[in-house]
Amino acid sequence: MLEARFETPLANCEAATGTYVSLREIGERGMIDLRGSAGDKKFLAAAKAVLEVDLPKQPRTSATWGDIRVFWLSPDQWLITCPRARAQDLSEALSAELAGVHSLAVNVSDMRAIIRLEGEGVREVVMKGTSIDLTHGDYPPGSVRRMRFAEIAALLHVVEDNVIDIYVFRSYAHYAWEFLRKAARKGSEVRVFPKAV
Amino acid sequence: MTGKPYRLATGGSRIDRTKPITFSFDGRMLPAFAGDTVASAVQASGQRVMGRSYKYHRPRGVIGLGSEEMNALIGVGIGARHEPNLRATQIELYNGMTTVSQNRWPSLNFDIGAINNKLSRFFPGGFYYKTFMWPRSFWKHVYEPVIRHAAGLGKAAEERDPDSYEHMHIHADVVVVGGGIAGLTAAEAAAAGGVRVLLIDENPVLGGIADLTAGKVGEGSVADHARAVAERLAALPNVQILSRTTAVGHFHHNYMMAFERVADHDPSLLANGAPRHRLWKIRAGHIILASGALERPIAFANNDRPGIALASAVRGMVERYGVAPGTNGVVFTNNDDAYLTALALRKAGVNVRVVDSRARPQGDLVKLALAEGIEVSPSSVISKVDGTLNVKSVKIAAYRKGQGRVITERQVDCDFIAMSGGWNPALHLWCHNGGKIRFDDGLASFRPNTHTDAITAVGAANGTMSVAETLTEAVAAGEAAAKSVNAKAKALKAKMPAVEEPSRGALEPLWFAPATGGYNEGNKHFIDYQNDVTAADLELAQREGYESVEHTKRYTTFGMATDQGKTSNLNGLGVLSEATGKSIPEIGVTTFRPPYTPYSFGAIAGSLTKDLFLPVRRTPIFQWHKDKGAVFEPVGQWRRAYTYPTAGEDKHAAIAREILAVRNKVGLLDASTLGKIEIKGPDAAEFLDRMYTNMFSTLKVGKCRYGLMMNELGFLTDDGVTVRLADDHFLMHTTSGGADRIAAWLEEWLQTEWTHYKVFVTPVTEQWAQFAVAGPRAREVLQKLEPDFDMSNEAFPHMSFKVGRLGGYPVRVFRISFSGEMSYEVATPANLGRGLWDAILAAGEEFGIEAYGTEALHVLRAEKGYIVVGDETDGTTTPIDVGLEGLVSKKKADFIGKRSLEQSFLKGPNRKQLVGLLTDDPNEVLPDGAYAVREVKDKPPMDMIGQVTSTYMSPTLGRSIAMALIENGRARMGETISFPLEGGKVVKARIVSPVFYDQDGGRINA
Amino acid sequence: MIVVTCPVCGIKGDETDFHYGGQAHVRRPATTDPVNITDEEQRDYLFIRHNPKGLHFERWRCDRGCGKWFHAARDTVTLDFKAFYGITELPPVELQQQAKGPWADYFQSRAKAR
Amino acid sequence: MKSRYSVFSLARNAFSYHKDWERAWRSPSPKAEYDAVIVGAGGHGLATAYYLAKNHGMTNIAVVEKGWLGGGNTGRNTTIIRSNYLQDPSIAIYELSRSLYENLSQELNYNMMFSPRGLMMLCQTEHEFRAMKRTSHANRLAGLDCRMITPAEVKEIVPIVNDDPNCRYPILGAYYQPRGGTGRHDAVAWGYARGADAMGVDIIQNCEVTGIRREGDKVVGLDTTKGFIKTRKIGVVAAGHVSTIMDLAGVRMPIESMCLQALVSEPIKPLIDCVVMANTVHGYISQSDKGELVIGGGTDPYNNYSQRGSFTALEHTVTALVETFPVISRLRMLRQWGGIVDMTGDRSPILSKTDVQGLYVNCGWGTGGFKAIPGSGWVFADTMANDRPHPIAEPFSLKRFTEGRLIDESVAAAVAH
Ligand SMILES: Cc1cc2nc3c(=O)[nH]c(=O)nc-3n(C[C@H](O)[C@H](O)[C@H](O)COP(=O)(O)OP(=O)(O)OC[C@H]3O[C@@H](n4cnc5c(N)ncnc54)[C@H](O)[C@@H]3O)c2cc1C
Ligand SMILES: NC(=O)c1ccc[n+]([C@@H]2O[C@H](COP(=O)([O-])OP(=O)(O)OC[C@H]3O[C@@H](n4cnc5c(N)ncnc54)[C@H](O)[C@@H]3O)[C@@H](O)[C@H]2O)c1
Ligand SMILES: Cc1cc2nc3c(=O)[nH]c(=O)nc-3n(C[C@H](O)[C@H](O)[C@H](O)COP(=O)(O)O)c2cc1C
Ligand SMILES: [Zn+2]
Repeated sequence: MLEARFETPLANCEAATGTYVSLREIGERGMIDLRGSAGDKKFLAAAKAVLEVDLPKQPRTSATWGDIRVFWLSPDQWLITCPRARAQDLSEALSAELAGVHSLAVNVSDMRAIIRLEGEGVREVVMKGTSIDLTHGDYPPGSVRRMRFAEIAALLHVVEDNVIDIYVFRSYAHYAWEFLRKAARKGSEVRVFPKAV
Repeated sequence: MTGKPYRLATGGSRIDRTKPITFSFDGRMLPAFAGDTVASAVQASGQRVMGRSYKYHRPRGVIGLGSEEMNALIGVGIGARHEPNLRATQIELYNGMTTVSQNRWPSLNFDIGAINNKLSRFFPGGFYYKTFMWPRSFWKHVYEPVIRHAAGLGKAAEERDPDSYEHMHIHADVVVVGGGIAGLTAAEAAAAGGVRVLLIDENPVLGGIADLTAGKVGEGSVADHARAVAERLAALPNVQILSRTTAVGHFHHNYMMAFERVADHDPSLLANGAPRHRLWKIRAGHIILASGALERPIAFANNDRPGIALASAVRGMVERYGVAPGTNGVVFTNNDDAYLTALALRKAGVNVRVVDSRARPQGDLVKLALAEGIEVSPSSVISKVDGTLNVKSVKIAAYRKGQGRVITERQVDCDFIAMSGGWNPALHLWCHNGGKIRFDDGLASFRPNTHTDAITAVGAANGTMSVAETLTEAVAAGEAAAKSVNAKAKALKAKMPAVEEPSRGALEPLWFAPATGGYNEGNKHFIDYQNDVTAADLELAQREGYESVEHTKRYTTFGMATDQGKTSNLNGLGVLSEATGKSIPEIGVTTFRPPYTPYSFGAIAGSLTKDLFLPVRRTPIFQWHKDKGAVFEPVGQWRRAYTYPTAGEDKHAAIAREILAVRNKVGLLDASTLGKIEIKGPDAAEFLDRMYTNMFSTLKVGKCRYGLMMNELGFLTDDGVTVRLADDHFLMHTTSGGADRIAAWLEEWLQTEWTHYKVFVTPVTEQWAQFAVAGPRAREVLQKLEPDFDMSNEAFPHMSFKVGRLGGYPVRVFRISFSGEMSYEVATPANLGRGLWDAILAAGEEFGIEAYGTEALHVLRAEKGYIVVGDETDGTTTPIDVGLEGLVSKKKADFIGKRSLEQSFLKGPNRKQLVGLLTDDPNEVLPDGAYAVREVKDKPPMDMIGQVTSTYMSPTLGRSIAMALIENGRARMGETISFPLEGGKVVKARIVSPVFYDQDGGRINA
Repeated sequence: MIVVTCPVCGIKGDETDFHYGGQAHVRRPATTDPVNITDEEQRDYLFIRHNPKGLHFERWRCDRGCGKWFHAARDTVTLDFKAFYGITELPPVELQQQAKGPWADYFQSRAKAR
Repeated sequence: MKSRYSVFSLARNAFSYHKDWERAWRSPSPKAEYDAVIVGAGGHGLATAYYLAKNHGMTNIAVVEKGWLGGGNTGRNTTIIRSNYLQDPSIAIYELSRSLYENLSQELNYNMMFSPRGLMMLCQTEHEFRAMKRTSHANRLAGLDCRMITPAEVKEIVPIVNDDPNCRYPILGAYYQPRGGTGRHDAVAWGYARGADAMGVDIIQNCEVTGIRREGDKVVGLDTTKGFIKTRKIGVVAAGHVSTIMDLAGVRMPIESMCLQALVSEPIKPLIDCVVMANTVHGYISQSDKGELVIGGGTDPYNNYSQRGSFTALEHTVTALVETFPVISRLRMLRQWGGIVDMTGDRSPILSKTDVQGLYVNCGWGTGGFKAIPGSGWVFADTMANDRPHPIAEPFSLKRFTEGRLIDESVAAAVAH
């Protein structure tokens, strides 16, 4: 039988050495794009039935249940992340559960690359490419936000204080990677209100 | 004085005498100390001339103390790292630095261009508008080249800049510009309120001119106080300080740009990874402008001679760098501040006298000077300066306000002059975004008035010249700023230290110090030093009718040099005021524009150059294309493989090989860039009927249909195949370049016009790797990949699709064709794309499969007469023009663009229509974009009837083919038309159907 | 670089996170009456634009954020925003009253129509 | 006639310390009535007045200007002059202009430094390359002297260009107009002003139009900050402010006003002796006689009357140019500014009569009207004098928006300026 061969978006990138925060690709995450109306009770109930967690309704927040995490993207759009192996089943389950409800669930596990930044100063590294203020309490762990990053669109997820995941469309992965490698290069450290807590 | 002519034995708060360094200036090695600037070290060496002026090439020395310097412009570094036009007063020396003077030939002290000075009488302001017109061709060939060669200051680097740059964003509640006592105090007061405070100063050391300011704060000097506040600030967690950073521009919504020179003072940082410059993009809640004031020169005859500097700059040379400006000087002033300079010189052992234009100077500092035995000449001006490369002597004359020329003069020997015409608040940033200013008679200068943005000015920037008032004002401003961003901010409770400072006598404006001989007769009273604009030039502009100050500026170039008139603009207004009898506010100021001081293009570009200049999008197969040696082509942001030449093969041969492989065997194309959009909802079909020109509600589930999209003007913008996945669910394909635009377009209509439609649109372009497997053997190749669906022509006909698996690969397969061959587009999740690509190639090997690129694709489709939006159309082309009338629904009442097709011009006669062309000579390939004419003439103009849109040598047909848009083309089938080419050649071609190959479509359906 | 606030998701960000969509409240004649549109009406719809110096009403999209379109009232001289409001809504009444020239005419005719 | 400018008059005046020069133009108060009034003393308005007087003998006319003459876009543009447009109507007007520029210094006796140093439009994608080839064929058959040049020729003319074949947008060639170039923007306004003034035209500065009076469908005069002026012919030539003035007459315009930015570097020794336009990456550059690099960028996307642009547009332009001419990285920006440009729906100008008798409009030059000043003045004066469109002006009438007869150069050839 012809076996499927898997290759992440950054499979051919140059390793990130000489950086002052660590950079690595997260390649095994599944993603589902879910559309539906936040005002539609049936929709919310069906989504919860499958995901076992309420869809977050507050802008820029996320909700977690076990290995499933749901990002708020818009009043009618969420991004669900899960182990890659579960994505297809989950999206089919969602579609089935949502039959008859105005909605759209698509498995988009391959659409984005995820780059994890870890270490002291990650927020500032990201702020070399975005005008969002990540240093002032508006972005506690769990926050998500879509943004313009360098020259591209990206989604930001603050995982922990010094851990940030950046989601970019797959075709831009190398660009984002190279940008971050340069921004995080040792010797170019820059902090914003470094003494503040 | 030490062995070196001008370095004093002691003093110099900025230099470290234990760290001697050397640097080169115009090839000469000179000694210096760590902490010196180029200005201080060159002056210490005894060299005064540091540059030549723009137009007259007059020798010039240092005038200023910091970023206001307009004369001493220096080039730093060599080769790719050379940077021209830097201000000597701001360049921090490091060991081994290479510096050169500019705009002189052959040398600084002997410059041929100085002949212009001798002829200056013939070059008044704006003279070039009056001459150089005859003979006509001389402008381009003689005058302009000479002018260009003479103009310009330094030289650009010779190679690409090896250093890196970056941007950084920062948000601060309060941004304080300027780290003098005003800024430091305001920052501390704001910080006490618990808000985030960003303090910016362009110098390496905080304190502004505190060290050059008289008085005591508490127990110590003003400088001691500044240092103490700076230290406290440095320890606060909510304060960030950026030094060596210039706030260059203030923009809408309190956006501020600040330019940090990270490594210019220490190139070893570059080697360790630092960017050379960093541009800070600052969003401020409130801005406190504490940018200080700039001292202004006085316009007196030959006031530009090397050895004449601003009084504060002379003071700074002595106190900061331990450099004496000379041995015997004259301080020329109209205010009390310059007396500090006289006192500092006296203290340093330099002989000095004061010339004061005021009748009764009487402040504390004047008294102190008199008490020190300094000779003060009131009611006097300098009426003349002797010396060219150096000041040798001056003439001092009696003066009464308003006097046009002086009568009695006496000569006094001296070797330098320190001048002070008063101080101008640094209003630039206040004005960048429209702040209003008002004239203050006491200062004889403008000061901030009102602003619509959240910004306040304090200290000298606000025209507040006393230390005590500055501190009070700064505390209040800091507290108010904190309160304005955070209502709960606390006030700074610290007690105000007691301030003692000398009383000051009033300044009396002196815009023009008269000389012997009539006003403007031969003497040069420089207003704008760098651009060589004199008082006489300004007056001439007025007389010639260039009355508006903006006209005067442009006619004389006053204020347009690299210092943007920082020190000179107001003097110019003063001169204009005296010449016209209008008050200075009536004359008005020219517009302040960013930047405050020039900053590097490198910093503006930041890190987004080289590999990061505009992103390249890669498909999942990118690496394979690269390894295969593909020639790439940019398509939107994508890089697509154009063709894959093998060793020894040229591009044309490669393309022909790829085409024939598709026609005769099978080819594989990476089509992953095609836009893909999922559209779902009960109204999806109706919605698509609005978006496309043709009907989609009738499409059957499991089927594909080619659709056309217009904009509201009736012009084609995109096309592609859409498939119906379910009753309420579609998958749309768009062109590669159109994917994002079309997704946004659909969203826009749904959100803004048909808001009641229940439709969701989710772009999924990047989820899928998609390949065309095309050619007579395509089915056999896929068959080998273990499809779990029936591949037979009956079960899987043209324009249908399947969802299933090829072995372990989940796929969506669309039987659609852009090549005219039997063709399957196979989509698999992107992360599996490369695997499937390799598998298809392996399976196809026995059938002779070849990867083909975009050029082969384009030829293949042209052979079939398929259009490419963007090639056959150009944004002014309707579907009917390109012969796709059949796809423009007559049944639908409305769709985007329909109404515009009714406009008379779009419906009118003689529109250009798409046709095929066969040249008379089958080996002749018409050039791209060639125009056909109604009638060939000996020479242009000729009446054009249309143009080639696509043209190729068709390997399939063994002859050239072309498509063209020709006036009434469809009615002209069979007609032969002419294309006159460059060099007189005329190519003739016959109009035919654009479908050149397989007209009945048998191959597609095979 | 101006700062825009999305009334849908609440983000406040640089203009580069948003997309400008031109004049607000342009009605597409073909949507309601596809048959009887005159050439002049079509021209007005396609090309004629309110272009005031001062208070203006316009469309924006939260391009890099929630993706939603919304309306804004902005002064074209100071570039200050006066209000952000929903894509299907009219501006706050006080701003309608402040409007001048063609905008004033427009809001009056809307009021009359109701 | 005014005394002539020449090297001799310059020498003569030098001996009297330049005290005897005449005014370049008067500063008159408005008369009660004129045969025609032009609103806006930019290049187009002043040229219109000049040709009304010179070609049509109409000398009882005025130009009213709210600020200082030439202070609008004419005084703030990057001065690129070319005529290599794609479409016939565009070629006709821009080439008329360019050819008038050739002799304008002599005709006006004012050196406007028209400098045909050559202009090239880089081709940095296949698509652009093909579009330029098409334009080159069209231009050749229209009789323009232009040609495609190879990357090697580009490098020879502009040695500092980035010729790395692996860079993001390698140069595939360029479209070259040897007689394109630049002119001194202020001098164009001043020369026309001086010329018009000499024939008796009143140029009234600091005089803002605040109302247009109509009787039925005829104009009868205008209100200004210097009082009412009676006239039966009004030519509105006010660029970015045209909508605000036409609103006063009740005529709605297909115009949006946007801020277009430009900047100059510090002056440096000659570095680039040709105008270069890089349309794919959006940057335009030339070097002025004084040595600054004059750089033009994009417009901010939103309606804007502030005459100040955002940093973004400028940043993109500079980045593009640093990438295209890498040695400029260590040069520095001296000044940036903005101008309020009048953008039409098809990005082509409007030279037109209106539904109101006696009201004419000349606008919509957007980002590219400096090069058109002489030709536009010529045909617009003719249109106003004869109350019918000059044949070259005809395609640019307001009617085209009703008929769909758009002249869209930007979608056709993807080039601005
Ligand atoms: C940054 C920039 C770069 C450009 N680069 C180029 C280029 O390289 N090449 C090129 O060909 N073109 C270029 N252009 C375009 C060109 O500058 C303009 O198209 C051209 O100058 C327009 O001239 P005008 O006479 O129509 O308008 P303006 O010169 O703007 O004159 C209009 C006048 O009308 C006056 N006015 C307005 N309202 C009133 C009123 N109510 N009453 C009285 N007077 C009024 C204004 O004050 C102004 O003086 C550029 C424009 C800008 C802004
Ligand atoms: N004639 C006088 O009497 C006179 C004149 C000037 C100053 N003073 C005294 O000095 C005090 C002024 O202190 P101050 O703090 O207002 O001024 P200051 O000159 O001491 O400090 C201003 C600081 O701002 C910096 N700066 C200016 N523009 C900048 C920019 N765009 N970006 C970054 N940095 C910038 C300057 O380099 C300087 O370091 C007054 O209170 C007065 O006592 C007196
Ligand atoms: C072609 C050209 C060259 C210019 N060169 C300079 C220059 O060398 N120095 C300068 O200060 N400004 C220069 N400017 C900019 C003007 O000072 C001014 O900013 C511009 O004309 C807009 O006017 P404003 O800033 O008064 O609004 C130049 C402008 C143009 C159009
Ligand atoms: Zn939003």
